[in-house]
Amino acid sequence: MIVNRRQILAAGGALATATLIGRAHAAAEFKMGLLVTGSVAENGWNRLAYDALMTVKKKLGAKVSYVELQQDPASFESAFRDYASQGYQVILGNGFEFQDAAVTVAKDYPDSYFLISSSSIHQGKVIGINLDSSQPFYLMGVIAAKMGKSAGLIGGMQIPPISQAFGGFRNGALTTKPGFGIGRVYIGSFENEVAAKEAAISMIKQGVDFIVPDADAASLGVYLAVHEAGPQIKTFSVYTDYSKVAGKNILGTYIADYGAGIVRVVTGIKNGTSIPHSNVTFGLGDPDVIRFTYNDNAATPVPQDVRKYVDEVKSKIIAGQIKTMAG
Amino acid sequence: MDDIDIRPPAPAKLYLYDISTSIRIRSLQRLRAIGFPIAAVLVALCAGAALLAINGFNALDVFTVMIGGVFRNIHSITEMLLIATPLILIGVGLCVAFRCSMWNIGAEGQYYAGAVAATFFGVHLNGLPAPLHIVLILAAGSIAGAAWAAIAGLLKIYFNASEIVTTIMLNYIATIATSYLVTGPMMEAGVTYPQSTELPHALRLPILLPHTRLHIGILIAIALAVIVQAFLFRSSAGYALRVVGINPHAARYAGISVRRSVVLAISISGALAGLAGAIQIAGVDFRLYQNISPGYGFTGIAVALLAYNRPIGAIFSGILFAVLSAGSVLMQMNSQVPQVLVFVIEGMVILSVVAFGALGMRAGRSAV
Amino acid sequence: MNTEIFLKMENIHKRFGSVVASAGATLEVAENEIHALLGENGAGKSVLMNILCGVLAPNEGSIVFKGAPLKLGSPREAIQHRIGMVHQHFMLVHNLTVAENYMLGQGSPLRLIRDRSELCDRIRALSDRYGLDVQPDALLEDLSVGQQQRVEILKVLFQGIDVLILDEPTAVLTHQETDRLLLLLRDLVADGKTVIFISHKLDEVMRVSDRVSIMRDGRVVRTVKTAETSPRELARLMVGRDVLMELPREPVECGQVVLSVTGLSCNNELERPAVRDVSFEVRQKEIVGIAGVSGNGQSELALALAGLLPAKSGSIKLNNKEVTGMCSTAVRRLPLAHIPEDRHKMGIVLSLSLAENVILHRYTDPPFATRGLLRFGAIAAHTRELMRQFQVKASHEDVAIRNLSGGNQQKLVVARELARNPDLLLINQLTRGIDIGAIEFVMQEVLRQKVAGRAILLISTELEELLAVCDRIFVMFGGRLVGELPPDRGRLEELGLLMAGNTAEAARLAAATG
Amino acid sequence: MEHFNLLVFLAVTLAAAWQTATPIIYAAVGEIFTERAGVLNIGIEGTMLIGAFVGFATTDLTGSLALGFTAAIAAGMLTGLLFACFTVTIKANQVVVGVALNLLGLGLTSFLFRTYFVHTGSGVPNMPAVHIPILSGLPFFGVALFQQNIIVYLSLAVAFLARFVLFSTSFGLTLRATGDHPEAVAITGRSVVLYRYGAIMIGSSLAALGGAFLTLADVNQFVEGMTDGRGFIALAVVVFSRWSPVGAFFVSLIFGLFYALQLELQAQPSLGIPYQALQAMPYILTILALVFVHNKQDAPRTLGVPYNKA
Repeated sequence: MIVNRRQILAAGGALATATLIGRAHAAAEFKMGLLVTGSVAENGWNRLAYDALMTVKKKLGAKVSYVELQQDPASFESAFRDYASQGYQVILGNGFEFQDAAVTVAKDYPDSYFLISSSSIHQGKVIGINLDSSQPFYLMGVIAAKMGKSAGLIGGMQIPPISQAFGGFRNGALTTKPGFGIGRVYIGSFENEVAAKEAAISMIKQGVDFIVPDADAASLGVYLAVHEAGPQIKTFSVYTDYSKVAGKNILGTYIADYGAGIVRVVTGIKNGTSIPHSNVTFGLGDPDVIRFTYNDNAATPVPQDVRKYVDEVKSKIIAGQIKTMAG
Repeated sequence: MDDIDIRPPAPAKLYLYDISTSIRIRSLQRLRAIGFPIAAVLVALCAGAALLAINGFNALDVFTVMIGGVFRNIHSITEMLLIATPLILIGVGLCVAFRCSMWNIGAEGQYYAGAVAATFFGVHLNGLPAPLHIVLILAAGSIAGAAWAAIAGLLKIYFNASEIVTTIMLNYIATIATSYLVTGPMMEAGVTYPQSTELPHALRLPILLPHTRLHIGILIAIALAVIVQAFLFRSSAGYALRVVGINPHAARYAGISVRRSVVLAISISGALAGLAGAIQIAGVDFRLYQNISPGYGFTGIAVALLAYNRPIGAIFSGILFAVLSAGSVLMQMNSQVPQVLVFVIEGMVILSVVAFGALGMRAGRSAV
Repeated sequence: MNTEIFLKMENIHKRFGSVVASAGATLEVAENEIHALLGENGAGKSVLMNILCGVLAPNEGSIVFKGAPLKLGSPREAIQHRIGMVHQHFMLVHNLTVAENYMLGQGSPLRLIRDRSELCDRIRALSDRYGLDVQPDALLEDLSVGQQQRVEILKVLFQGIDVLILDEPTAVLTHQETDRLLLLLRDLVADGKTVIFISHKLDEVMRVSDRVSIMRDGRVVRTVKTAETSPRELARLMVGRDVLMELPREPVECGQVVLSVTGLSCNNELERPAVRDVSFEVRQKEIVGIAGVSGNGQSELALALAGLLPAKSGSIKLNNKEVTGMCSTAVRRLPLAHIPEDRHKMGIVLSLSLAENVILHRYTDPPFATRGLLRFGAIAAHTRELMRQFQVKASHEDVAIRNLSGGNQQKLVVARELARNPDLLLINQLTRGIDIGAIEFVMQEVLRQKVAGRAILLISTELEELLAVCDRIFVMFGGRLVGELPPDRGRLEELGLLMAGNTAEAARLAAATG
Repeated sequence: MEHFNLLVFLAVTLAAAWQTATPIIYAAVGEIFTERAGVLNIGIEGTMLIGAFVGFATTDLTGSLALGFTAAIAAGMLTGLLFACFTVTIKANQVVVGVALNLLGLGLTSFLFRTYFVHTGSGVPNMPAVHIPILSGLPFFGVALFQQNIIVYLSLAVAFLARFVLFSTSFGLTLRATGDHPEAVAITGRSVVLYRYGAIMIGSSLAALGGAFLTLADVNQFVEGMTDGRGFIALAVVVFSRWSPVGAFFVSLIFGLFYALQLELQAQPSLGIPYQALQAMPYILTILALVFVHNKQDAPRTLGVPYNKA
């Protein structure tokens, strides 16, 4: 169902003018702001952050607001400042590029917390929040190396979350089977599923039997290609459940619930109970945020011995004995 | 724009000149210089308001938040001026290109080129005294922008390749190249973020107002607007550019090298766009990212056109668009109106500017 | 002629904004005659005829045709009433074939244009009937101007018209082509058509028309039977006074050679040969004319001399100094002045002011510019001085030059070019598109310059202009100088033959008369 | 085995090329109509975006692809009407109006998308592939070339239909004459203004259809600025094809081929070329196309020049 901004506007149209001109409100109201570059209407990282914001609104009853900024680092600082000056306690900047501006603004607004997605920063109340996809991707790499001939990775663009995830995959696979072949393509877009499909097909032609995408909406093209190629080609469902598209090919599913993680952090801040004392990284040790499950309906499900091995690896990762991003 | 239109004059005998017609011509010109831009902006704002109203927003509230927010305190005004700086610089440059009938749609790419060069020289060069180093950074940015623009100019004169298409393609190439540089050769060492190393503190542009980010870039922009205005209308070289823009045949006859003027004009506009990029790096961003422009190069077109290609006018139109742009963030923050509304208003401004230009031209013709 | 009125345009007014083009013109044309419409540029001939063929709508006035009032909303309606016009600028599409041009706008837009053999046959038949030699399959851009005109005339005839209007049809033709056209007009009348024929050339009007209407200032001042008038009378009616195209000329001794051209060849913009092996000299106190129909290399010759077009071979010497390969700025400093062919295209910048136009070549020279900056005071003073000397009528030197009449614009161009006391004055089309007063003024100025010691090269398509001022006339055809004649009206026919490229015939004629 | 792989490679690449080229083909063929009538519309990029958005929104609301495409074409016509109003009636500079149209297209579609689609995101049903009987069973090329969706097939038909209309009908004859010598058209009683309006609206609606292809038959999602310069590439295609619709079809295919190839090349890890270099290929190719084909003679004579009646 379409929900448009009119509802949101109705909530605080005239009020907005008042808050803008007036000083920060009393701390009675808990407010959280979100800054993204681009649009939250598109599927992808911004949508993930937006959904997290909405979860905070629902679960904590917070007043929320967000701004879809242009791709302009110069505008970040004043946007942070605008929220902070209006008394927002938590402001989430969705992307590492927000960290410099947050650090600058944080000096002037000691009452606000600045959460930065995909960042490992920690400076006072500027806290990086990272979804460590390299951990589940490490597991996928292990499985691929155990079960397959060679693997192909299809990424949207070369940005930290994706290159980290791919690094995890590579480490997992190469630790398990040194010399395991891994190809990689960046299609240069998060929505061009035609390119993703095309890239997958050309990899399959080259004899690759494990293909894993990390390209937001464009990933669908990969699952379509894998499905059409037949059950001998294997893949994993990443971030979203694609088993409807390629149920026979998907050996496992990695689901990330960023909202749950954010709610956990924000709740801690709001109640003053658990304020992060370092940057936050969600990994396999946070099952409410990152989940990796097997698909038993696959044409060739992951055999029990492999699962057992994977479980060992997983506990080592959680225990910190394996660094998935090393190298 | 009106200068580009060449029409045969009407027959002779009915032009009876006297003082009053002369005054009429002049007052008409004045009307066009100030009245038309204001009218154009009003029309565009009305269109924006209509769009808001249709989609269920309270246009008056939205605009109040927007304007009121921008001018709520010194700090917010300086933030607006920060946006105005690149817009004025790019707009002023485009005045030169457009006056010479070069349709440079590539200021965006030239801005990137300038930013890349500035970052490169800011990060990789050591041992220079800071003031000199800053000057060098800005010069490098200007030269890079000029060179990037000159590609289109040279392709135009040697291969008759439409500068409209080539400059747009160069925009894409510049952004893709920047993306390559910050993920590859220019990426900050030891970090996984696609961004360059930060510029040393000493190389930051001097701040004008303490406790704000307002740096001397705005003064550079205004000074350059005045200088370029003088260049266009008071120098021999500027005269030559304008003649080429209005009538290349006459320029050739006058011994003006059309090819040189064309390349010069687009290079000047590129240099100013590149300078804008360099100033942004040295004054605000301090490092290079994959995306560093919210479309300054395209808004700059609207800035120049609204100024009717007069550099001094670009100061005012640049500030106007900066107000819209700065206000749009507050607009979304408080009313959840998508910020991209600004693009709609920019497009409407250009349309009303050309409409008033064309209609005013006709009115002018029949009045004289 | 019968008593019923065939065609009458009464009290026609037409205004464009505040410009009055037709001020109550009344014209009566009889059936089956050749009616010439004579007048100077801007007299309102074309406007009146454009009203008759439906292109323009009059503000006032009425038309009666074949006894009934005629209201025309479009050229199409005029064609339906069997009135058609051959415009001065042909209404032909260059990237279509002749047949496609004839199909243009005919029938439903949804009609297919596949089968055109029947159409081609009809075109050929009609072409043969009048001996027009039109090939229906030829692509327009491949045809010469003369051929295009025949295509245009046939197109109008093809639409089945009774009244044919021709707007200055001979302006682009050679002497011989003109003869052929005039014969065609006679044939058409013999065939029952009525022809209205706009011209400002007295001799053609005298030769071919039955009656002449003379227009002046938007009105028809008189209609006379051609047989009962004389060129002198027509000329007087045309300008409202006696014109003496014979300007008073004092015999002057030529001085030393200023311009010397030997074996000059150059290509046009499309890299095709345009000037071939041209050699001539111009001396001080001498006006040398170059006659020719447009497009025979004169434009390129002028551009080459002015340093605007590179020479392929040969040499150009100015004051005994080799200038071949020099850029135009360097040539001008020698000094050479150049009044270009197309004023609006080259000579001036319409939207700039008079003052800015005056410095077109001198925008870097002191006193108009010092250290790269323009000196507006000096520029304005100089402009005002030129305006005074050359009687340029304008309120202020800051108004855009587009607001001036063609004559005043040309006067300013001439003034500008003479201001630097050139050794050589290169003129291409001195009087094109300007009024008679201005023509006389500039021509006398040219003669004064000659007496003052300048060498002058006058390139023109107007024989009258050349005959009036030149000391010698070269004829240019196909890029070559094909003959040299004295300015003798008695040898007009020879001139015409040379201009048409008929050198042998011209030589025979010269031998017979000479 | 080697040649088998090569054939599969060729077939797959060709199929991808055709699909990628499809929006460019529509935009370029449309622009040929517009330019043949003497009007330069550089606003087709924005028009494509409008088509993409309107098609997406309509299909999202109604669930009907047919309605989506119809609405996109209608929106294209409206956009064309706006452009024509400014360039033909008001006689404003065509380049400037085009620039404005691009800004408007980007701004308006993003504004509406963000306003109304903040909570959707599932996408719209995609256009199904049509298997052409017999041909789709051909080895290698059957799957690649004859199992595309109908809009892809139609792009070939549109190119040939455009050629037929332009060169074999009286309408096309007049349209071409309008770009070459508008006065000659006016004198025959046909309205130059009407023809230019028509040509612009045909061009804009085809561009919008090309845009709608992106959302409805390619990606099944709307993404801001998703045309990514395809409208501008179409402008270069028009020059390269010498204003011939069938030529534009094949030139667009070349561009599509480059899109497809750059992905193929990236998948070869041994090459070691930064992927951005490959991504820039289509844009570099566009510039090269303009450098190598600089034919002024073939351009309509009055391209970009407003028509002044009488």
